[in-house]
Amino acid sequence: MPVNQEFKPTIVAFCCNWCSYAGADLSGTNRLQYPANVKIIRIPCSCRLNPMFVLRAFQRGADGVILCGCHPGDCHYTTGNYYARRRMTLLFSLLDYLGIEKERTRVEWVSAAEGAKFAATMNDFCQTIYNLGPNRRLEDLRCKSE
Amino acid sequence: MKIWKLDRLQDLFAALAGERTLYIPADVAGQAKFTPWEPGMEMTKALNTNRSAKDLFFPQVEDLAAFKITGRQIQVEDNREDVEDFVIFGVRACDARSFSILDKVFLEEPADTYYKNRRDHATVMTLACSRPEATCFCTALGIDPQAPGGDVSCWVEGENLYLQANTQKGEALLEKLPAMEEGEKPQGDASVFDRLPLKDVDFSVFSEKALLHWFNSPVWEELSRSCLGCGSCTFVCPTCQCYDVKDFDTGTKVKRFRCWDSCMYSDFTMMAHGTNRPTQKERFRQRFMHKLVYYPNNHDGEIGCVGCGRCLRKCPISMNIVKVAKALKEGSV
Amino acid sequence: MQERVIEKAAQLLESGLCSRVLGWKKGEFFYDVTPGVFTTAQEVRNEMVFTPFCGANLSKYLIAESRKEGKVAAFLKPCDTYSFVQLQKEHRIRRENVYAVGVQCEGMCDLDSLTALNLTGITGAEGLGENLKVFTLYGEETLSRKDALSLRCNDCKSKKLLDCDEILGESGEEQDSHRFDQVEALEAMTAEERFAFWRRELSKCIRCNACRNVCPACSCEKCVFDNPNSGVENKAAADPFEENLFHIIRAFHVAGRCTDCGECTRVCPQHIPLHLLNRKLIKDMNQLYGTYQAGADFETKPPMLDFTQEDPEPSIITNGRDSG
Amino acid sequence: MNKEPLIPMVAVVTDIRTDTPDVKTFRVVGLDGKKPFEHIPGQCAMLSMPGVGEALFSITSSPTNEDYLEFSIKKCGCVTSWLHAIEPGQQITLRGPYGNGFPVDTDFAGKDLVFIAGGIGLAPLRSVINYVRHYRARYGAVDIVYGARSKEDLVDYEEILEEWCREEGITVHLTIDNPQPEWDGHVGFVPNYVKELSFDTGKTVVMCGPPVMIKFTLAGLEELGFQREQIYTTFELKMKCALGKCGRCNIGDKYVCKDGPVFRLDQMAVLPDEY
Repeated sequence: MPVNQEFKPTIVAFCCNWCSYAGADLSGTNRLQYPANVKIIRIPCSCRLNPMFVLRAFQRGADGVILCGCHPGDCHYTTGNYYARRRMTLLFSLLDYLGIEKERTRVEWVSAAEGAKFAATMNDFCQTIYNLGPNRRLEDLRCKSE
Repeated sequence: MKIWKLDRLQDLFAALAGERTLYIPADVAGQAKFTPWEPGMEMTKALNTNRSAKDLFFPQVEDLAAFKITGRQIQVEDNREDVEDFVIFGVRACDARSFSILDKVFLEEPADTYYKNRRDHATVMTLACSRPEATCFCTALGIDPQAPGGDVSCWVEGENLYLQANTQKGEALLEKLPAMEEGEKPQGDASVFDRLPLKDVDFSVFSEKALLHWFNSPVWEELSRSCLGCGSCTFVCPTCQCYDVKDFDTGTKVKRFRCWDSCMYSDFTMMAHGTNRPTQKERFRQRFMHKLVYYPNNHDGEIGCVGCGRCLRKCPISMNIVKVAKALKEGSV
Repeated sequence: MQERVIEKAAQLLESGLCSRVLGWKKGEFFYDVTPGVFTTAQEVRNEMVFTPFCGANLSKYLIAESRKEGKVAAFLKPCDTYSFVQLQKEHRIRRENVYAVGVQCEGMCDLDSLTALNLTGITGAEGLGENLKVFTLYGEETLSRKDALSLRCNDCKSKKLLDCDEILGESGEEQDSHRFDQVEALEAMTAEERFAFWRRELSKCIRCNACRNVCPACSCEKCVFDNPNSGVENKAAADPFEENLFHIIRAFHVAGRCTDCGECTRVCPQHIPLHLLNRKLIKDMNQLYGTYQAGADFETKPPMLDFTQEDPEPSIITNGRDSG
Repeated sequence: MNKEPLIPMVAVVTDIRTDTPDVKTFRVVGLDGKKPFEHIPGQCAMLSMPGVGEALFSITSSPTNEDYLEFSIKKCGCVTSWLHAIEPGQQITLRGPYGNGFPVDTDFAGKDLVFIAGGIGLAPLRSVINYVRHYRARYGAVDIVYGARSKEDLVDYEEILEEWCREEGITVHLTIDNPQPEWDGHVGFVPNYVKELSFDTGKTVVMCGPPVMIKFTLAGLEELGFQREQIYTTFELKMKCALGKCGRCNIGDKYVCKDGPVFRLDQMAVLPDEY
């Protein structure tokens, strides 16, 4: 990336259909601002997030990946987010172990009513990633050229 | 024959690396590997590199072309360029023979230009063996490890490195080096090669009987039974040359690349309607039939193996071409 | 022990209790032992061995062998029995078709561990007990078996023989191993250092898939990496990303099912310490969700198929363990 | 630098004809609107859509057609499904021709020919049949036995009825696997039909179809007294390079892409039954 061009981090947010996806909607209707470079991907439940999806997002140019799901105890399918919690904890730990900046990954529980929390979370995460700089350690060079 | 003092080997490397990239077998991350030489880089103590020298001509992955797709239109980008001249130092006789085996596949018309490009720009400096491994059996395949061939042959004897050009390319290379003393190499002790445990493996039998005799041998079932279907043997083999062609969509264009493939893999011959080699037995058989029968049938009886012994050391379950050759011979009696 | 193994195998075949024996078959040299299936006592007496080089874990072969006609006798070392139990837990082995003979193990050696002792031209070895006499093209040397142990056997986690129909020798106890030391050493490094370490190691990967194909936990009928529609490369280390992806996903897929048998590292032709990935996950799961050993029993629920409401949040990782 | 055989040229699909529910015929020309290359009947070409895949198809059109190449393609895998979804005007990539082709000007010359095809197996034979029709005087009597699962699955049905059936010296024998209300022709499998037709054993046979059809038809022909030397067939296996280098389409020591795809059956006798 040329130096004179300001770094605009690409954020991929995987959002559960039953909570944070609606939370994102709500933050929109309430005209709360969060950066446009947050790309939201709707998933049916936070536990649908295959670790492969996280890695794919980084491969395809994400600088940060965040998973938003229902608060523990509130899963539409009763227990999905508990499994997601364990999986993401382990995945993030493994990524950290491989030397990939742990700040690039995050899980937040955001309900459908928490439009403000959604916007705040995204703003905060974007700032974190902005401070970290572009993803270099988990990039696919073939996708970066030209 | 020219003489270079071994204690000044780094100077030789510096001179060779002066105008081109020089690859030497060096230890990288605990593995002997052909590596671009940098000042101070030492040769490995290992007899041979972990992977074979074919990597330098036929890398595991290489881009073939790119395609830009706009709507229904396709634009082909041919990004081939002449590679720069390079020298490989320290190729053993087995790997040097493997180049000629690969040549017969890749340079046969229509020649593979990616491979040819690298072959054309490479000068191969071989190094004679004096301390073979017990897994070496190049002599059983008619290779003389003490006359390793290539563009320049080298020998280590006492405190000297002896160099002899075998081709015009080799002569041109030596001419560019600082002036060297001329002399004759003293006769080394070659008796260790007579003690090699696998020196008598018989590869001549395979030309004596028909293809179907070997193909239908009852021993394949048993030999292949514990095969894991991984590709270690294929990927460390200096003569395995099968490849796959794949596309990768980068988001802006499609890159077509080729990568090593292994006939041991279940998807090797998989088509939409199925595969003609459905079990590991057929895949296993294909690999060894190719080396022992098919390749020789198509190339004047030359066996598609150079006896480097890498598969003997690397197979997770220690099944290898020596065991196969012996079992086939015994199974046919 | 070798004599007892051979005698037992021959006896099982002769008595008709089993129609096949899964064991180790001798090779050209002392050290190139191949897993093999024997059907006659004569074959067993001629070709079967149990030497310090029988490292291969035989339990994965039971997936296919236990589905065949008749009963198969399998000789299993302690670490093999962990895989054996784990595979049963996953309903991959038909237990009723297996006669498991546990064989106590003194630790296994391999060619790499001998090479690491600067031995070259190894033509053979002798010795089934504490000492190993190694013959090379350039002389012979006697060494202690302990010094020539495979990497993984230095960190032996258990000498227990689980779920066997019969035991040769005695079942042992869990060992006080130091298997997480290296993981801890890596954890103590900075992210930059860890990144450099893993790049150096994983960049050696040639995607031969030996680690996957040998792994008893990788027993899927069709691996995700062999699915052309998954969009992942199954044989080309086309980019550093692909190398990372493969090993991260593989470690993740076997999380909670990996018994830490160490086969992945043993078979890697490029000597990548793959067990360090699996051990990291085992260590994490032990710390976060309670100690669990895959394959140790039939009852305990694997951590990745379980949860508690009090599980720590992922922020324990991303914010650091202290602040989380 | 020399031309690299693995790098394809760009071509355009100008016309798509739906032959059967799962077979379409694609007309392909170069970017200049002309026929991309010359070929021999029985030869193949590599068609590809970058990002989808590359696959080998036999050229269905006759070399005597000077304007374009045609490929009859059955929908069965990744590339073929993509092809079935495109519309005229779509560009694809193309390289070839590959393989040996049928010995139309040597072994076939002056002979009575029997073509036996099953299903999409007509595709490679259509090229030969139309070549033979074009140079009618060079060949003897022509018999065409063609079978498919149903009437709807007969590829090029119109062409067969309108042109082949009406031509002098050509006898067409159609058959379908199961009876159908609007079908008054022969019903039954190809191998049995061939036996029923009991051809003169002096004829040369050219065969293409599913492996099981080949196997049984061959047995039937041998029963009738045909020699393997009189029978030709064409194969297809998984290919990546089509140049004899990628190493996967071999039957024994012969590469289908380079030494085939056309084989005389006596040549197959010394090769493994691995196809």
